Formats: sequence, C-alpha cells, structure tokens
Amino acid sequence: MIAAGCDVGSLTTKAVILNNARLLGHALVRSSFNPEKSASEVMEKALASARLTMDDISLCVGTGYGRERIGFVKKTVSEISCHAKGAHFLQPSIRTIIDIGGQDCKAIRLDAKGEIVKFITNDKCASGTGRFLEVMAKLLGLELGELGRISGQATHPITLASTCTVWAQAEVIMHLNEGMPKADLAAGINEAMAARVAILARSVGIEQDVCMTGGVAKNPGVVEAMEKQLGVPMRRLRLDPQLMGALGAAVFARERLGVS
Amino acid sequence: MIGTMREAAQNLQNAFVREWKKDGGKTVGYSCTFIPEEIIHAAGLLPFRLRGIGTTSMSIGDSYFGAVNCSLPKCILQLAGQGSYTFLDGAIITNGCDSMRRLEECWRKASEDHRGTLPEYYEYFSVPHKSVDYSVEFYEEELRNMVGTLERHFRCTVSEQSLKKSISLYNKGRTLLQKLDELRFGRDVPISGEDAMAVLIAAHAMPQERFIEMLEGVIEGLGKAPSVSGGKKRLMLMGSASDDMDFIHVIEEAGAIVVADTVCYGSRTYSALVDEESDPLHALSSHYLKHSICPRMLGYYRTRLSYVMDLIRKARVDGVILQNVRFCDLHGSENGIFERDLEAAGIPCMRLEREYGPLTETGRISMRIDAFMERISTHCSSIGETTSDAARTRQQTI
Amino acid sequence: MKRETREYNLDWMLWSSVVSGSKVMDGTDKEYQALLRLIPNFRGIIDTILRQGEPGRLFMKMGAEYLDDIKAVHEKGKKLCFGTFVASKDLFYAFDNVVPAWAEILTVFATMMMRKGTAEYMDYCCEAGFTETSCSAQRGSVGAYLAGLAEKPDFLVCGAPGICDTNANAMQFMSEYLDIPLFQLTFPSNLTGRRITDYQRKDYRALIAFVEEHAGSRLDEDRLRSVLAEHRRQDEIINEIFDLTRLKPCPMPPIFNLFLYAGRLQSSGRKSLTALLESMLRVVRENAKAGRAGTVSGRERARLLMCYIDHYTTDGRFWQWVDSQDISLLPTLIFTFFNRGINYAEERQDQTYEIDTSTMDAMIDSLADINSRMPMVKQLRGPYDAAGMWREDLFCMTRLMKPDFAVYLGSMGCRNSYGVNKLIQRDAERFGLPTLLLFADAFDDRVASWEFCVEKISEFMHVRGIVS
Amino acid sequence: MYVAGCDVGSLSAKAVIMKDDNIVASHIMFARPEPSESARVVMEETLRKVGLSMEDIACCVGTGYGRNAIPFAQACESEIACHGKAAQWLKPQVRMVIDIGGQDAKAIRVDETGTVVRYAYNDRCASGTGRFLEVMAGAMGIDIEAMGDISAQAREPVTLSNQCVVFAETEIISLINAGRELPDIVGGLHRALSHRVASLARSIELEGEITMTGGVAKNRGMFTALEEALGVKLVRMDTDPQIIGAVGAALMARQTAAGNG
Ligand SMILES: Nc1ncnc2c1ncn2[C@@H]1O[C@H](COP(=O)(O)OP(=O)(O)O)[C@@H](O)[C@H]1O
Ligand SMILES: Nc1ncnc2c1ncn2[C@@H]1O[C@H](COP(=O)(O)OP(=O)(O)O)[C@@H](O)[C@H]1O
Ligand code: SF4
Ligand code: SF4
Ligand code: SF4
Repeated sequence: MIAAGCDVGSLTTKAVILNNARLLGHALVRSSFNPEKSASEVMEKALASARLTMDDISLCVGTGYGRERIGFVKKTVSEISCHAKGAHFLQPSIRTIIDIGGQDCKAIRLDAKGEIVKFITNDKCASGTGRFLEVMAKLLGLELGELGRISGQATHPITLASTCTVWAQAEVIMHLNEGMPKADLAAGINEAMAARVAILARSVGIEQDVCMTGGVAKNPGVVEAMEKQLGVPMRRLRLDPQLMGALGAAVFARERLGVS
Repeated sequence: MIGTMREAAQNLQNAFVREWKKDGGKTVGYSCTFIPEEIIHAAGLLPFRLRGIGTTSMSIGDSYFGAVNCSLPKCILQLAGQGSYTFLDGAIITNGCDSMRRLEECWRKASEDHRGTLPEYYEYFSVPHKSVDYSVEFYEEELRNMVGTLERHFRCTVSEQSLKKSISLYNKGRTLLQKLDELRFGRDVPISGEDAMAVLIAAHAMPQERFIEMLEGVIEGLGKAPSVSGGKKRLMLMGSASDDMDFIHVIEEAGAIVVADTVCYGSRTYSALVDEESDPLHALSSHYLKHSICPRMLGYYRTRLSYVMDLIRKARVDGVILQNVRFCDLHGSENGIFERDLEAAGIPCMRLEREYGPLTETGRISMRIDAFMERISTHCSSIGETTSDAARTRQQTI
Repeated sequence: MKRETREYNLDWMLWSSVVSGSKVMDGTDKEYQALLRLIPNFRGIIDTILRQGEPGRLFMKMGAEYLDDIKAVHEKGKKLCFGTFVASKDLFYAFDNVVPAWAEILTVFATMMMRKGTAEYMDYCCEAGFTETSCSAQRGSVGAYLAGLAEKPDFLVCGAPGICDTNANAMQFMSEYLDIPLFQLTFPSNLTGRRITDYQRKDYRALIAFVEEHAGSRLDEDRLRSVLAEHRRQDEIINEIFDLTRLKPCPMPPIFNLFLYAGRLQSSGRKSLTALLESMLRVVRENAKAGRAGTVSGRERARLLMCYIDHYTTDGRFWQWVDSQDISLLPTLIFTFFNRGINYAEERQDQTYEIDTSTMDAMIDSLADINSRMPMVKQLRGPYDAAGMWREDLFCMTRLMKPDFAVYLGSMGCRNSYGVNKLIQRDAERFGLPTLLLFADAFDDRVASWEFCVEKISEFMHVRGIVS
Repeated sequence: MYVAGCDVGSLSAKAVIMKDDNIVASHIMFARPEPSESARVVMEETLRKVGLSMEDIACCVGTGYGRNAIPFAQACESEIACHGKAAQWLKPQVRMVIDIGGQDAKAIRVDETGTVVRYAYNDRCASGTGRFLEVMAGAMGIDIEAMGDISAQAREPVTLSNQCVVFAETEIISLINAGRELPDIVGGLHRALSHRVASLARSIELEGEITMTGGVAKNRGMFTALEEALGVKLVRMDTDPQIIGAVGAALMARQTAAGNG
C-alpha cells in the first residue's frame, strides 16, 4: 500500500510518497497564498516523480501551517510530531531534533521509541527563523544555498548586535558599505542564528544523537555554527532535511494503514 | 442558564451589571483576587473583577505603560481610557504583581488626558507578600482602612453583622463551585472547560446572590447531563490570568477537555472557606493571605506544588498547559519550576507564552496544542507511574 | 552555554581579574602599561578606574577583598549568603562566619569585565527554564550559579518581594532549582508611619533568626556595634561628598559614582570602604577648592542625572564617555540611601534612617530602617508619585543638584520602572528637566549597543539644546 | 542665495534646494547601499532640475540616518530637529509632528519657533515603522502606493495580534486564506500601525495642531487611520511629506549661511 505525506509550510510545501520503507517520490514547491493550490501542485509533482496517480495513494496525511486546508488529506498531524516521526524513521538513534523552518523554530526531544518527551517552539520574534536568513541572503545578493557555503571562507566573522531581523539588516548594510567581505558577514549571520536557536535547544535538554531538520538545516554554515555552540555533532540525515515533516506525515499514513 | 453566564462572562457591562445600575446600585471594580469581595458586598456595593476583554487597540494602554509590561493591565487601561469602565463607581488596585500595581498610576494619569474615566472612589491597598502573624495583622489593618474609605465615600456602614452575612454568602458560592469541580473531576464530565470557565468568570461579574441562584440550577442540570468527555484527554490549565473562553475553545477543539485550572479568573478563589466564627476582618485577612495559590506570595512554592499535585490526582489530569502572558514574571518563572517538577512526577507539561487580549494567534496556538495532544496520546502517562522518561533523561542531558 | 565558558567559575574569574587589576598599579608605569595589554577585555574600565589614582586603587582593593571572601568562602569555613542588592550588607558582616554575595554586584563586575558580558549566563537561565523576560541584573550572575559555576550558596536572602517581582522570582527560582533555603524580606507600599516601621522591624527580626539558623551562629552584639559605627562614619563622609557635588562645576569625577554605590552595596560597615571614601573626599575637596570639575579636563559642559541606573556594558565605557564629553555625572538617583543629614533629604528627615547603637534592639531597628531605604526599596515600593517615591526623589535631587538633563536607563526586565517611566518623564519635563528614556538594557548590549546609546544621548543633548 | 538640504534615510534619499523662502527643486530616490553615493546622486539630480551646480549652493546641511557620510554637507542635523523645524515653518500653527519613516517613527513637539521641546522615538523593533507596511504590501503582492486607496474601501478592518513584522506577515497570509477581503486587511494594517504610533505620540502628550511627515504620510490610509486613532484632525502638508526632513535641513543651511555671511 502506498502512503503519502504533505507538508504545507509557511514558505515551502513538500510532499513525500512512500511504499513501505521505500521512498517512491518527493517534491518541493514554494508555498503560494493558497495552501490548497500549493498542496495539489506539490502532490502532482511528487506523483509524477514516482510515476503514480492520486488513485494509487491509499492514504495521505497532512501537516504544516496549512494542513487543515488540504483537500485530499484525510488525517492531519502537527509538524512537531511529523518532524519527530520522520527523523526517527530515518535514524532511530536521534534523540534531539532542531527544526528551523521559515517562520519558527522548534526543539524536540525524543525517547528511544521515537516518542516526544518534550518540545519547545519559539514564537516571539522572527529572529531565529529561516526568514531571517532569507532576508540576509537577499541583502548580500546570495542564493540561500551560498549563504552557508561561503561562510566557510570567513576569517573574521562579524557580531550582530541587533536581534530584530529588520534592524540586523541595517547593520549588515552598514558592514557591506564598509567593504567587509561577504564571507565574514555570512558567517556572522549564521552564527547569530545558531546562537539564538541554541538557547531554545538547550532548554529542551540536548541528548545525542542530535539532528537538524527544516530548510535551514540545508545551510552548512548554520549547522556548523550550531555544532560549535552546542558542542555536539549534528547527525546528517539520509534525506533532504527540508522534507522531514512530509516524510513524517507519510510514515504516519503508513502506520495508519497498518504497515509496520 | 449557562448561556446567561456566558453572556455575563463575555461582556464587560453585562445584563446583570446594567440591571444593578438601573436600580441605582453602585459598582466597585477590583484588580486582584487578594481583595475580599465580601467587604465590597457588605458595603452594599457590587464587586466587579476588572478585566481587559474586547480591546481592539492598545493606543492608550501603550502610551502610559512601557513596552515590557504585561498586556492584561494594559488592556484594562485601554478600556478605562476609552471610557468602557465609566459604569464603575469605584476601583481598588493593589500590588498584586508589578505591572498590575502600576495600573494604579497609569489609570490615574490617563484620566488627566481622558477626562471622566477615573471612578470617583479610587484607592490603592497594599497586600503583604507573606502569610505570617504580623502580615495578617497588617493586612487586617489595610482591610479596616478599606472599610473606612468605602463607608466614607459611599455613605454606608459596614457592620460586623453585615460582614458576617457577606462572608457566609460568599462561602455558599465557594461551596457550590467546589461542587461544580466535583462534577468536572468525575470520569464522565458533563460540562466543557469552556462553559466551566464562563461560570467561573461570571462569579465575579454579577451579584453573588444571583450567581448562587443560577449556579444551583446549573449544577442540578449537570447532574442529569450526558458526558462530554468521552475519549478526550483531560487537561489542566495553569499559569497567568486567563479569562478568554476562546482560548479554552481552541484547546478543546484539539480533542481535549479542560477539567481543572489554577489560573486567575478561574478556580483560584474557592479552594477553602472563610472562617465564619472569628472576627470577620481577621478571618478575611487570614483567609486571603493563607489560601492563595498565586506566586505573588513568594517563598510558598512547595505549598503550591502539593496543592497542584493533589488537584491533578483528584481531577485525573492527563496533561498540564503551563501558559503565561508575555512579561508575566510571576508565572513565567514559576512555570519553569512547575514544568521540571511535574514532568519528574510523570505529568506531561507544555509551556506556552501568549498575549492577553483578543485571540488571533489561533494558528500557532492550535499547532502546539495538537502536538501536545499527540504527545500525550502516545505517551499514555498515568499519574500512578513515578519516574517517566523525562525524569530519567534529565540526569543525562547537558 | 559553551563548553569553554563551563570550564571556569564565575566567582573565580572575577576574583582573578580584580585581584590582578588591583595589583597592576603597584609597579612602575611601564609595568602597568604592559599589564594592561595582558587584559584586553577590560583594559578600558580598569584604566578608567586606576587613572583616578589612590581612590581607584582602593576601589580595586576593596573589590578584591570582597571577591576573595566569596571565592574562598568554603575554604575559609564560612557560609555563603547570596541575595539581591536591595538587602543591606551590615547584618552579614556582623556575623564572623557569613560572607554575603549579591547578584547584581557580580553581574556588574562580569558585565564590565568579560568580553561578551554575561550573555551566556543570562541565556543559561532560559535554558534552565527561567523566564527570558526577567531582569538581566540578576540573570547575569544567577545563570552561573544555576549552572554550578560558582561556590554554591548556603542560603539566600532576598529583599525584593513587594519591590520587584522579577528580582524576587530570580531568587525563588534559584532556591527551588538548587534547593537552597530562602528568606524573603517584604515591604509594604508606604515608606513611613508607625505601622510600616513596625512591620519592617518584625520582618527584619525574622530575617535575623533565619540567618542565625543557617549560619549556625548568633548575631554578635559587639561586632554589630562596630559595623554600624563604621557605617555611620561612612555616611558622614558621603554627606560631605554629596554636598560638594552641588557645586558648579561638579568637583566629583564621574566614575566616583560607581565607587560610591558599589562600595556601599558591597562593603558597607567595612574598613576598606571607609578608606576609599576618605580618599575620594580628599580628591573632591581639592577639585572644589581649585574650582575644577571632576572630569579629566576639569571642565563641565553639562550636568547629567541618571534618573534610574547607570550603563555597565561594553567595558564600562559609559563613565569614560561621560568624562570625555566633559559631562558631570551627578549621583545616580536610585542609589541614594537616605541616611540622616544627607542633603537631598533636608526637608524630609522622616524618610531617613538613623543609626542607634545603644542597645541590641536599637541596633536591629536601625538595620531594619537602613534596609527599608535601600536603593529601589525606597523609590519603587509604592505609587511613583507618593511621598518618598521616585518622583519626589527626582525632584528633590533636581532642585538640589541642578542637572541640565536626565536619562532613564534600566533593564528590559523592569516592569516597575517601565510601568511608570513615561509618566515620570512627563512630570520631569513639566518640572523643566529634559528627560530622555533610553530604550536599552544596562547589563545587556544585545538589546541596544553602547554605540546606539551614545548616539541617542548625543542627539538628545543636541536637539534639546543642552549643549550647542 | 541658494541653500540645500540632503536627507539620506534608510530607504530613500531626498534633497531640496531653496532660494529665499521658496523650495526651487527637490528629488526623492531609493537609497543606494552606500550613503555617500545616495547623497551624491540625489543631489546631482536635484541640481540638474534647476540647472545649478554644487558651487551655487551657499550651504548644505545633511540629515537622516546616513547624515555623517554626506561628503558635501557643511553640517549635520538630526532628523528630529529637521522635521520639527520644517513642519512648523511650512505650517506655523503646527506644534506636534509625527514622522514615520522606513526605519523608525518619532513624535516631536515644537514651539512657535520650530525648536524641539520634546520628542520620543519608537522602541527597537521594526513593527512600528514604515517598513512594516512595506513588508506587508510585499506579502500581499500590492504596491505600497496603492495601499491608501485600497484601505479606503475597507468595511470591517481586521484586528492583528502580532507585533512582529514577520509574524504579522504570517497572520496576513492566514487572513487571506480565511477569505478576508484585501481592503479589510490593509485597513487593519493601517489601524495597527496607527495605534502604535498614536501611543508614541500620546506618551509625550498631544498638543496643539498635529501634522504627519515622512514617507508613510503619503499613504492616505495611514493619514486617516492616525486621525482616527488620535481622535483629532491632522494638518495636511502641501509639500510632499517625504521631503520634510530635507526641507528642514535646508532651513538649517539657510540659518548657517546667514550666520556666516
Ligand atoms: N537550499 C537551501 N540552503 C539553505 N537554506 C535553505 C535552503 N532552502 C531553504 N532554506 C531555508 O529554509 C527556510 C524554509 O524552511 P522550511 O522548512 O521549508 O519552512 P516551512 O516549513 O516553514 O515552509 C528558508 O527560510 C531558508 O532560510
Ligand atoms: N508613495 C508612497 N505611498 C505610500 N507610502 C509610501 C510611499 N513612499 C514611501 N512610502 C512609505 O514610506 C516609507 C519610507 O519613508 P521615508 O521617510 O522615505 O523613510 P527614510 O527616511 O527612513 O528613508 C516606506 O517604508 C513606505 O512605507
Ligand atoms: S495573578 Fe496573582 S497577583 Fe495577579 S491578579 Fe491574580 S491573584 Fe492577583
Ligand atoms: S532594575 Fe527593575 S527589574 Fe531589575 S531589579 Fe530593579 S526594579 Fe527589578
Ligand atoms: S524585533 Fe524585529 S524580528 Fe523581532 S518582533 Fe520586532 S520586527 Fe519582529
């Protein structure tokens, strides 16, 4: 039986199709203002990549901010549970997950069975979310992917004084004008991000293995800064970390179908 | 009947207040559960717990309070400044918490810019922060002053007799609320948390006599009512003041039922009865200082913890929501210790920070509640278990 | 918290910095310069302090003595009492086996001397479950204690309930988190009156009983008498210094402010403070005689009254900056202690305390009275415009010291002062005192950098025509 | 005698040339990353409009957040002083100026000579500034210029709970998803911002006639929302409110030049 998961996030919409433990297809699109449309779009793409049609899917579980509005979904599960499920599915030794998405960030701790012991989410301010990085990348004229890579070349990372995304932006502009190398700026940005998230992560209690999920986990600069901050290695997962929520949803669907 | 109470809970100047005013009755607002309603009642006045519901703007609240103050007193100030509280003939503010006590000055100042928005009777009373002999004595003296100022301003007399009568009336209300709790604590709960919240709020927003009358009816009706709790997880709400039924609604929409709480506006006021035998002011002073579970009484955390543990057991609670209004120091910090201790006892907890005021962030709140519900469903913790994973893993964490 | 941070104890680090700082002046100027290079992180503040000559050196020695006691408390077989600055020290120095450590003082030391301030300790509080919106003055050091990075206190004493929730909560949290007994001194919202005095004296006696129990020793009458006598002597010197600060130009060097209140908060009743104060008085007198301002240049361009607290972050550059701008810093408002005879209390003697050493009871009453007039305890316990509260104190100071402008600076955790600072600003402006509310945190430059603060203060001085 | 004022803001650079009591030319453009570059370009453009060159300018004063980087400015003044000065000069009855720019909001009280007597600025969060509206406009895919007209059609403006610019964006998206009308959302945004600014203004006590300056004042939705929030009619500037800071700087330049000559 074929199961699917669809994660309608604030910034991106993701879908994963599973047959037992085998990944048949996946897709990722930018979220539009209409979650229904984003969901069908991403699902079509995922189905195409798996050479399937909607009729082949026995059950699809939805998650993410827009989860209640996906037409083809029978059941919904929160993102927190999905990220936990997905990460545990890929790597059962994971005990702590740091998920940074576009609009929030979460720290989740699991037990050996993959069940959630504790979680914390940030919801005060946009600093410490993926959006912060996007704003900064745009400012530096870099692709999101580059922001992480280039920070490896930094020699003197800057320190950002402001926590507000918008003010931090002004600060970065100032440094840019001073002719500061982009690598140093990028490194400073990634470090600022990691420092903010590390507080959250530590308050949930770090236990190894630790992994990062969500789009920001694709930024190696943040991942390394995080390792430095927390003093533990981040376990790399075998699948695009941004898909973790959708994968978890698909695993839920599969469990629902009674496949163990 | 519950519908009427909901109406009373959702509107500032509700039908009961209007009726009371129409008959020439006077109303006195008060800021905190540490002010004995009995005294206001004994003076022939209607005690009305100050609230901040239905604000759509903070333009007045923010121009006096600072950016780091809690939104509850700010909302009250906003309403006051807008003239929504002109139905009050008096207001009593205390040093409940820091932001709340600053309401005293802010309201007074705001009334200079927004004329006619300060009740004529406007007083500040100082509630001690500990419950020892000399503080009970001190507070008794404050209460005596309160009686004096009320008598002078409203030209009434508060006799020992009338005080005793009020105490016994309010005790009756407390007893009934305890009965309601018993119904909520049973396996089959006949009332949703949202409705129960309406009842609890109404208790401080209408004449107590009327409230008692209605509550008796409600309880009788609930005795025969079907269960609304089937298959639902039983939650308890702790932390900052909350009089927002929509908030409870969001929680219950996730498939839970709120069966108990320890919050202000909720069931903070009736766990014990006032002694009816001894001198009334002394009895009130001692009751209010000794039976509160508010963290403003500093140094009594252990007492509160054992109260909470007891409540959790009695109400068969599956999980606890530890919420606090942003910048609420008292609950914000106490929730941290509660989380540690409750989790160690095997009770799943979730911390949530929110704003007081119209509930618009439902998306984020319900996402968390969903996740929490998913967590307790799989975890299936029962209170009997002593050490949970949480407790065990704490030792190993960094 | 980073692993590197976990490798050192906060009290040890502060001790070693201050002790070496207090010794750098002992050598030649060349040695001094060389040593300064070795301490890049707090070179600025050490230099600013030591440049004051003898008072600076005595200040460092006093700090070293204080920190040495704290760091080695258990080695010396003594008990460590941890608390907040709103409880006076005299009582504890009257026990021969109690060492008092106060959260805010340690935070200030660490904020000024450590490269990244106390950010990691502050964050550790949140990691431990303590609310991140609370006051940075406590979090800065409490975080280190929660993390076990300091000698564990034997008991806690807090004087903040009724004055400041967030402060009191920090102590309550610490007490529960580390399982340490806690005593809370409480205060009614008024300052004077028989009932109030009675209450406070009873509460203070309960405190003494608590300390005796946990220190395992009794309060010694003779020791207490000598501590209080020393305190009285210190008050007299301070009275004279304060009187001289009324002169235009103000003969007191800006950083003396820090010496004054830090000294009183950490070492009141101790000989080391008396020596420091005597030395300060000599300097101030000389400046006054010469008609010089206390600034390095000897000139005074403007008189600034910090109407709440000072700014401590980024190497304590606040004092350096004020000095370099030829701004006289008048005594910081909240750090006024209200001893009998002090000039700002001229017409309100009932708000002051008097030290009576005749009997044990009289001494305890004096202690209670001192304590109920501690910084913040006095000005923030009740409505800001009630008698003896913030507004009245501000106006009295303004009449007396004639500041050109006032700046409010506090902490983001401060519900109390943020709850009324707009009101006080409004009143101050009507009173004719230009007042700036600075949206920054005195202990945490992540809220707003020191550069931002300088810009805002300069802009204010300029726009409001305080300097041309 | 010609004088000039140059205001290099966070979002836009503005320049004004004055002769006697008249504004003879002005120009607004988006700020470049380098403030000195913005200043140079905006000044050149302004000069070009009246066929002048920098030599013709007796004095130029710089203001705005990039003021210290303007190479040709003889002096610098804070925006607070400039907005206060110019608003009162243009509308003598004005005693209070509310300036909302891209990066901050200020309430300024002036006396009858245009001298600042009190002021307050917003706290360190972008949510009370023009940037807030820009980000929201971006999220809804509409033009910032069109916001005023759209909000005029609002019937039931929404209430926003979130103060953070970025989170408010999420909220907007969910409101759109919930099927709320665009005008109601835009109206709600204006209301939210105007209430924040109104509380800022109230905190220094409203006095006399009030006007609004800065780029956001061009948005008529904000203008009416602020009038509602404050409960008073605002004085409308005949001059483009976005250049008021630069006008103030030019007035300061005139003073300096007169003092020198
Ligand atoms: N290729 C990439 N490299 C680095 N970071 C990325 C990349 N793609 C996305 N991101 C980051 O991930 C964030 C989006 O994360 P995502 O998990 O998709 O969010 P959501 O679930 O809220 O839609 C973006 O804000 C961006 O910072
Ligand atoms: N034509 C316009 N219509 C409506 N709003 C505008 C217009 N132009 C600019 N704005 C608003 O003005 C803000 C910029 O104001 P401005 O005074 O130029 O800022 P700064 O001085 O900081 O550069 C923008 O954030 C935008 O909200
Ligand atoms: S939380 Fe405590 S202090 Fe605050 S209003 Fe309730 S009882 Fe009073
Ligand atoms: S600064 Fe404010 S919050 Fe901090 S201790 Fe003082 S009153 Fe309390
Ligand atoms: S500081 Fe910036 S990022 Fe934070 S809440 Fe405000 S606008 Fe949002």
